[in-house]
Amino acid sequence: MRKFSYISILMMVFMVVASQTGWADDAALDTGDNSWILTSSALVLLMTPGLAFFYGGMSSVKNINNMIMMVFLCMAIISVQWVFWGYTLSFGPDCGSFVGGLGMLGLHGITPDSLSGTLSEYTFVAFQATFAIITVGLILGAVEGRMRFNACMLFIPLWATVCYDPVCHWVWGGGWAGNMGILDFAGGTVVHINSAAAALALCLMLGKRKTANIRPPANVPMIALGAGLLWFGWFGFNAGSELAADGRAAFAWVITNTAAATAAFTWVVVEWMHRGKPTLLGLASGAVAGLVAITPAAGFVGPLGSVQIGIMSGVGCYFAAVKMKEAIGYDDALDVVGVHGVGGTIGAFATGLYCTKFVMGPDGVDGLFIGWSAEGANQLGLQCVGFLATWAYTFVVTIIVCLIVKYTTGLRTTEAQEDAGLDLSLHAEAGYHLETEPVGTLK
Amino acid sequence: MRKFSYISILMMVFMVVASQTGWADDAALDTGDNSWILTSSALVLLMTPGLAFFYGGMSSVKNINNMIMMVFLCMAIISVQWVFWGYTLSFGPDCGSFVGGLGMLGLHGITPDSLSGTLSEYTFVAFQATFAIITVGLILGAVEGRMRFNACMLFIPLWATVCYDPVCHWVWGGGWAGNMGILDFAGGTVVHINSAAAALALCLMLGKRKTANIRPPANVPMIALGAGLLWFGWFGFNAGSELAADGRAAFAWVITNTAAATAAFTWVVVEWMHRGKPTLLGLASGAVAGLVAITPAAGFVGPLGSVQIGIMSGVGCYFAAVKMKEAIGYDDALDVVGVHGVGGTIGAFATGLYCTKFVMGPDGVDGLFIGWSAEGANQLGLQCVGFLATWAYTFVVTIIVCLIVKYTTGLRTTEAQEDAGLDLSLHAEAGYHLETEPVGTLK
Amino acid sequence: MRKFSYISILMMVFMVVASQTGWADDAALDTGDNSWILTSSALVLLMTPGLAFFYGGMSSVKNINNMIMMVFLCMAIISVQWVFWGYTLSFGPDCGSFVGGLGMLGLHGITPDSLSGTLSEYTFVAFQATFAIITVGLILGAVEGRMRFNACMLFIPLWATVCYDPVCHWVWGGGWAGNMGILDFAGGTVVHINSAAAALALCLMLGKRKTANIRPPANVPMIALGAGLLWFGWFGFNAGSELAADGRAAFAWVITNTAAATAAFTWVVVEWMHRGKPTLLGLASGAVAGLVAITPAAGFVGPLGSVQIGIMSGVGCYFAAVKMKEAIGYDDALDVVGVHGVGGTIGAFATGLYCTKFVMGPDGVDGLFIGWSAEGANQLGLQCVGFLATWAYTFVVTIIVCLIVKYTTGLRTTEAQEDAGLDLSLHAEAGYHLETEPVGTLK
Amino acid sequence: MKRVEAIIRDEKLCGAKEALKALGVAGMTVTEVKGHGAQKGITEVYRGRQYSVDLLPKIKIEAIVDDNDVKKVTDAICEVSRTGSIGDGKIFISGVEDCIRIRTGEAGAKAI
Amino acid sequence: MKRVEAIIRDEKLCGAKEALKALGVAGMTVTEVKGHGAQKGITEVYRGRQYSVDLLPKIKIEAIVDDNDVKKVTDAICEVSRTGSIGDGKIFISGVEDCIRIRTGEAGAKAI
Amino acid sequence: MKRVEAIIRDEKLCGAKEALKALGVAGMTVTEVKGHGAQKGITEVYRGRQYSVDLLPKIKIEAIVDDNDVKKVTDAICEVSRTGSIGDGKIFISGVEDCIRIRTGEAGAKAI
Ligand SMILES: Nc1ncnc2c1ncn2[C@@H]1O[C@H](COP(=O)(O)OP(=O)(O)O)[C@@H](O)[C@H]1O
Ligand SMILES: Nc1ncnc2c1ncn2[C@@H]1O[C@H](COP(=O)(O)OP(=O)(O)O)[C@@H](O)[C@H]1O
Ligand SMILES: Nc1ncnc2c1ncn2[C@@H]1O[C@H](COP(=O)(O)OP(=O)(O)O)[C@@H](O)[C@H]1O
Repeated sequence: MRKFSYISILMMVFMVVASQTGWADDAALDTGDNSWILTSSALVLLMTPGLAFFYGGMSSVKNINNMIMMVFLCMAIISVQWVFWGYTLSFGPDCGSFVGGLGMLGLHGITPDSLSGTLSEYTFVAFQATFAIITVGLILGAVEGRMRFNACMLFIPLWATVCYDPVCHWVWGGGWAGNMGILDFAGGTVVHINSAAAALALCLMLGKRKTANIRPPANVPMIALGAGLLWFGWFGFNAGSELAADGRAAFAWVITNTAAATAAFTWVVVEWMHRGKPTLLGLASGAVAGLVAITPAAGFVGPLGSVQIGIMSGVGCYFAAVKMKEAIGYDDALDVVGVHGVGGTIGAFATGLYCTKFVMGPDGVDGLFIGWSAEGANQLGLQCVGFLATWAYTFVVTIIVCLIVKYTTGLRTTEAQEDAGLDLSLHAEAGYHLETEPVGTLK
Repeated sequence: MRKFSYISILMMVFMVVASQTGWADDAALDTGDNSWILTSSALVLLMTPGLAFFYGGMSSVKNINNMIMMVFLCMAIISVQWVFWGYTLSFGPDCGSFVGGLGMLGLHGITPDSLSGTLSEYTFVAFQATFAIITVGLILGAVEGRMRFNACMLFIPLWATVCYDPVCHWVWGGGWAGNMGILDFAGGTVVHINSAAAALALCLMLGKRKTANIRPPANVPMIALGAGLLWFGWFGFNAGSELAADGRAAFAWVITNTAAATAAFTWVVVEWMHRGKPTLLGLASGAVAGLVAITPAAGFVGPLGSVQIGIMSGVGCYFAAVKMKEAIGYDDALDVVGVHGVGGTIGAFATGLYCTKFVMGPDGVDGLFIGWSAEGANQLGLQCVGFLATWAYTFVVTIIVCLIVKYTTGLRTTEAQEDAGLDLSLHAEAGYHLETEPVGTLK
Repeated sequence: MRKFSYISILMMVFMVVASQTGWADDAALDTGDNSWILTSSALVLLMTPGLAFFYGGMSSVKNINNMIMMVFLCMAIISVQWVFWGYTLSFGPDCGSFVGGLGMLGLHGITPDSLSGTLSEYTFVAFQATFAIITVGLILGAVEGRMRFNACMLFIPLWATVCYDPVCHWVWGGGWAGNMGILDFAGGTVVHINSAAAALALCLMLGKRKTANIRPPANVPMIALGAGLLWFGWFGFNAGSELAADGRAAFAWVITNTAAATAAFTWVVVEWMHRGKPTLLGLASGAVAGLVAITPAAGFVGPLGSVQIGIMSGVGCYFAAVKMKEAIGYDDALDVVGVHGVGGTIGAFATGLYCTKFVMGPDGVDGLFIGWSAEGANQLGLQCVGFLATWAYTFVVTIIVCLIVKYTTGLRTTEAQEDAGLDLSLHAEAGYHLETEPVGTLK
Repeated sequence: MKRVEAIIRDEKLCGAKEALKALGVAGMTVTEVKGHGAQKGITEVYRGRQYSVDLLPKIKIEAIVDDNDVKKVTDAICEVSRTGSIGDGKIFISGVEDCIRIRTGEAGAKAI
Repeated sequence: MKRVEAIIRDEKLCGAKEALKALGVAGMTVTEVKGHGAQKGITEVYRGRQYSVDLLPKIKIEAIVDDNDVKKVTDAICEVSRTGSIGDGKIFISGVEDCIRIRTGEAGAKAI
Repeated sequence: MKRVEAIIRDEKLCGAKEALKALGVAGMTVTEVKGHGAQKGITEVYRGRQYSVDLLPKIKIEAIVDDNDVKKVTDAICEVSRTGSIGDGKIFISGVEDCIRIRTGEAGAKAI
């Protein structure tokens, strides 16, 4: 019976390994992984309300509802667009390395049993939907107080279709960028640079606000609430992007948190030195800047890399928001370009500097500052190709989208509406009625 | 050794399948499933604070603390009621198809090792507790600004015991409704219709507010916060109701999100056409209406069905809240009947129209609009039986509960208290002190 | 072939058991467990913003940003401190039962494949980081309106290093307290008593506020928001502390919720009897008091024990906050000592009364009120040793930390700054600009 | 031209506004104020501490009216604002020398 | 000594403030008020209910000035605050008997 | 009858209120205002932009008092509100022709 027990033992080992890793049986759903990504999807979905409060708190009190509503509108529109054609354009069978085919229109052919790796394919659909939603939401920080609401309703699905879906396909859906080996763990390029390029185009097309309509933030604690929810949700964003509940997901969790914290601290210190006072808005902005910058790198760089990325983004985004905007002269109201554009670009670039086989495994790449090798330099080049292509493509296409919107619904509100505030003029709804006596009559 | 290897291979296949699906070993806890439902329980628990802000933001500023506090009070009371006798009344051994027996009073006999499917039974206890809590909370939107706080303290446990626990048993605990085959995936009947029927009875018993005490919402961004937390938590509600982290849970996630988004968008459009302005309150209300309507259907209908349910609930709840209330003339302050009653009924009905074997598997039912068969018509009939019975039972029993409360603590506050606002008159606590100078003295 | 099939069946059984429990293969990551603890880590991280709002809402409106910012600052500083040296001081190889060694400075040697039980070690790093963050945050409720911001920046990392890390090591990292058998499931001693002892020392060193600067809470709904997020996150805190998604985690979930609810209800009732009015601030405070008290006990006591702990903490913390503070005469602005110190001590003590083998299994202990045995009395003694040592150690060491800070940056702001409010004087940033007209000029 | 300045209860604003409109006094300016008089304040409670608010929210209505409208205006306000319990408020009358309508630059009585 | 009390549109505050400073009138006190006049109110909408706000937010600027500064002050305010449409607001002028600077205790014209 | 109108620092309200009560002047009306005078404003900072607030929060206390109470009232307010640095505020005194107590309809001095 020697042989028999020998085989038995081998089998036992195999079984246990197989059942734990799913290696022998790739096509099975892992409830642990699926559980984590379902959770992550909910976390990322919550980032959109978080963003609405982050932006809403920074708005003037007379535009606060409008700002929150525009961001919430992305949830309402993109959730449906994604199901109908967004998912298939992003993740459908590849067409020329540029966009997905239409094979999964309306989620056609995906059953509750369909798998995507160890996940249900519907989990993947859900998780990716939340990324599409927030990317569009991010753009709208640039337009505070002057964009028509019907323009917004047209812009959102149009832009998602011609910018988000293709760029997502390039990087994650089987398109050229992913195939070339450009690294973007959780969306530095797809989400942040993409939205910032659009924000730049959109705010140039909209023009500047009147100085009198530029106001201090209505509600700083609300900004903190937004930042808190964003930080919380970002664990789904970054650690969820591993698409499994494994060690690398946990690694990405820690890396994300470290970079956010470092950048928050850095922003506070830089602001203190530059303006003499540290502010809560600064702390919150720094945290978001750090989260943005670590997004493309979260599953590729080590703890020390993440601290350095945190510092770079804290300093870089501070000066981009405070100095660059003024110097160049566009009116990006809530600094989408400064925080998401610059932060995303720093992150995409720094991924090429700090990515490491320690995290990526033997098939990975050691970045320039890790390996000081040609491989690293090459990766850095790839990273630049990735973000330059996205900046250029999205900027140009967004200009076209804006022109279409302009000649359909019109882009900008009237001056009277802007002076009165968009809450009352567009929505007939004031943000607050905190006075105890009624000043009007309800009918 | 042929035979041997043949058997070995069979065994190997069996093992892997068994360990992945739990089929061979039904009685084992699946950490992935358990993880997802523990998470879902936390998500659903968060919906109650979310609801408190959704309702609180809509209240008059002089009742804002009172409204938030009543909803939080449900967490404080029902969490304990559930452990002592709620769980056993709902899920204890069946008594006459109507209510659970008292075998598990105080969670008697449930050990940390007890299982419920692939979950720990405590996970199931936790998950279901959060449903009981929010159902009672939902009712209280109808009573803004005029219910005594001690009445509230009596009403909450009483109503949960005589309405929530039995109806929950009917549908999910082994009672007549579940046995008949009435479909309610996540609580359209148990939660939404149940609470709306109670809200109708309660607001009729309380009577109307003085017109002067009907005020515009104190804090619209707070409404958006509530809606955001509700949307987020609802993934636990609906996708968690699968009680596993499988493909159907993921499916329910996507279906839920789609319906919420569609209804939010629909409400905005309808409001725009009807009143000339789209509002943030409208967007938030629409999202909640869609979430309500998809609740009974989330694990039974396909994506297209969910879009249609979203549209139906967006339109239906809008006119219920805006027109029906006025036409009939009850004073349901924050539209519990309009949104949860009408939305829940639309959802329960539409489940009979759109449920499909595509999602439910071969043992399921094709709804009337899917199969155009007797089976579908029959299911539609069952659905109507389900919601009609709940409306009737709960309405009548709530009237009795109200009478008991009325003759114990009294139901309604005095006119002076209502004019002064319940925050100051009942709680000696103003919602906000945002002025910088002190107007009083602290002792 | 008898023998063969006999062995086969044994093997099959073994396999299934093994693959489900991980018993045969201790060293494997369980995706379900890992998923739950990744989620829990995010939940606990969210508690820190939750705490910021809980404290911020209670502050005077002129210090609201400062309060929120100090708490957020803990996320920014401790996240980095933890990665660099906090984790290794807490969980590194034991040095004299007192503190961890420096072997894992900068997370040295921990790879994405490292395991900690069935979790990735990075999951454990993440989870524990969130505990360190909130512990420091808790302290800062005592210092409202009078602590220099640079003092805060120095105090936070210093205190974490000399108080949090050692005490954490004592209890959970292999130090003397854990070795002696002192029970602290989720941090009653490590988190709550620790922070409260520090708060007492710090507020004694800072001195009292001027009476004119003691103001009613700026924003009661924001307190409720904080309490809601804390309650939600606490499921990660307590049920996550099981470090697995098993039945005991679910048990801890239910126990936690029950205690929170009981204490919230108790506080409301006590306040009603004592002051004539039940308040939302009271309900929120009671919930937090209950959550604090159940923290050390969540995985050790049964449902009835949790109800009793809830009642004890509701009554105890109410009188500690309302009466004891005044009687002794320290100015602990937001009642860190009253709620966390007294609540944590009640919980640590009561763990020795109510812990039970029913939950802990045969290797556990029956507390004094459960077994009425020497074993229970002994455990109660151990519990007292644990919390007395922590109170004493942390109080003394915090005094020293305060002295260091005092002679470096200074501890207390000037009287002029306190009168003007720290938001404007330290941060040049008002919490709210809710008026519609601009009162200044933006440059 | 006289300034009629009425300090009334919060909840009486709507009534007073309608009463003035009914008299043809369209122009008025309303301010949220806090008042202290014979009326006892209220007590709020926060974590067991009592906060005695002795400045209660009131509404100040200012209307600049013609000298011979004063009587009917004050009468109307008194009537709708009276509850009979302490805290009903007061009306103060003082002289105004001139009035200018910014839109047109008109001055004097016709600008009211 | 006269009190010049101007009720103007919200958004004109900055301009008016600058205009007064330019005239050397440094002292002024500003109050958020709600006003009602010839101007039609606005309508808000909440869940299909219409909320007619007929008290619109306005700004009241009070400046106590020397008798012979009145004309130039009112002119300046009129100029910067005029839009020509209804709702521009009004200026009221009334007498003030004395003025005391709390810091120094000075009274009369030099305290303004 | 005179109107004593004091514009003082935020934080002096409590003191002034107590001082007036001590004099037996129970009736007063308080308004949150924003003031501008010799006092320099403060600067807030938001994402690197400086927001210069030159209208600072102040408190206006209005008390209508008997002619012969004016002196003691102004003295009392001055005393408690003085800090000696710029921004202490001002007191304006003007005439009031009549006063009506809404609750009772009484007019004149006894209505104060
Ligand atoms: N002498 C006064 N000067 C200024 N305001 C006053 C004066 N007397 C009363 N008031 C205002 O009138 C309000 C009502 O006065 P109060 O004495 O409470 O009621 P009543 O007029 O019914 O006796 C007070 O809150 C205060 O705002
Ligand atoms: N008689 C009045 N008494 C007090 N305030 C007035 C009076 N008339 C007008 N006002 C104030 O002036 C503001 C503008 O007046 P309105 O009649 O709308 O504009 P216009 O002066 O252009 O006709 C009003 O909102 C109100 O605050
Ligand atoms: N001429 C004035 N008219 C109206 N209000 C004034 C006038 N002068 C001063 N004030 C008010 O008094 C406050 C204090 O005045 P300020 O000149 O700053 O201080 P001080 O009286 O110590 O010189 C100002 O903020 C303003 O509200």
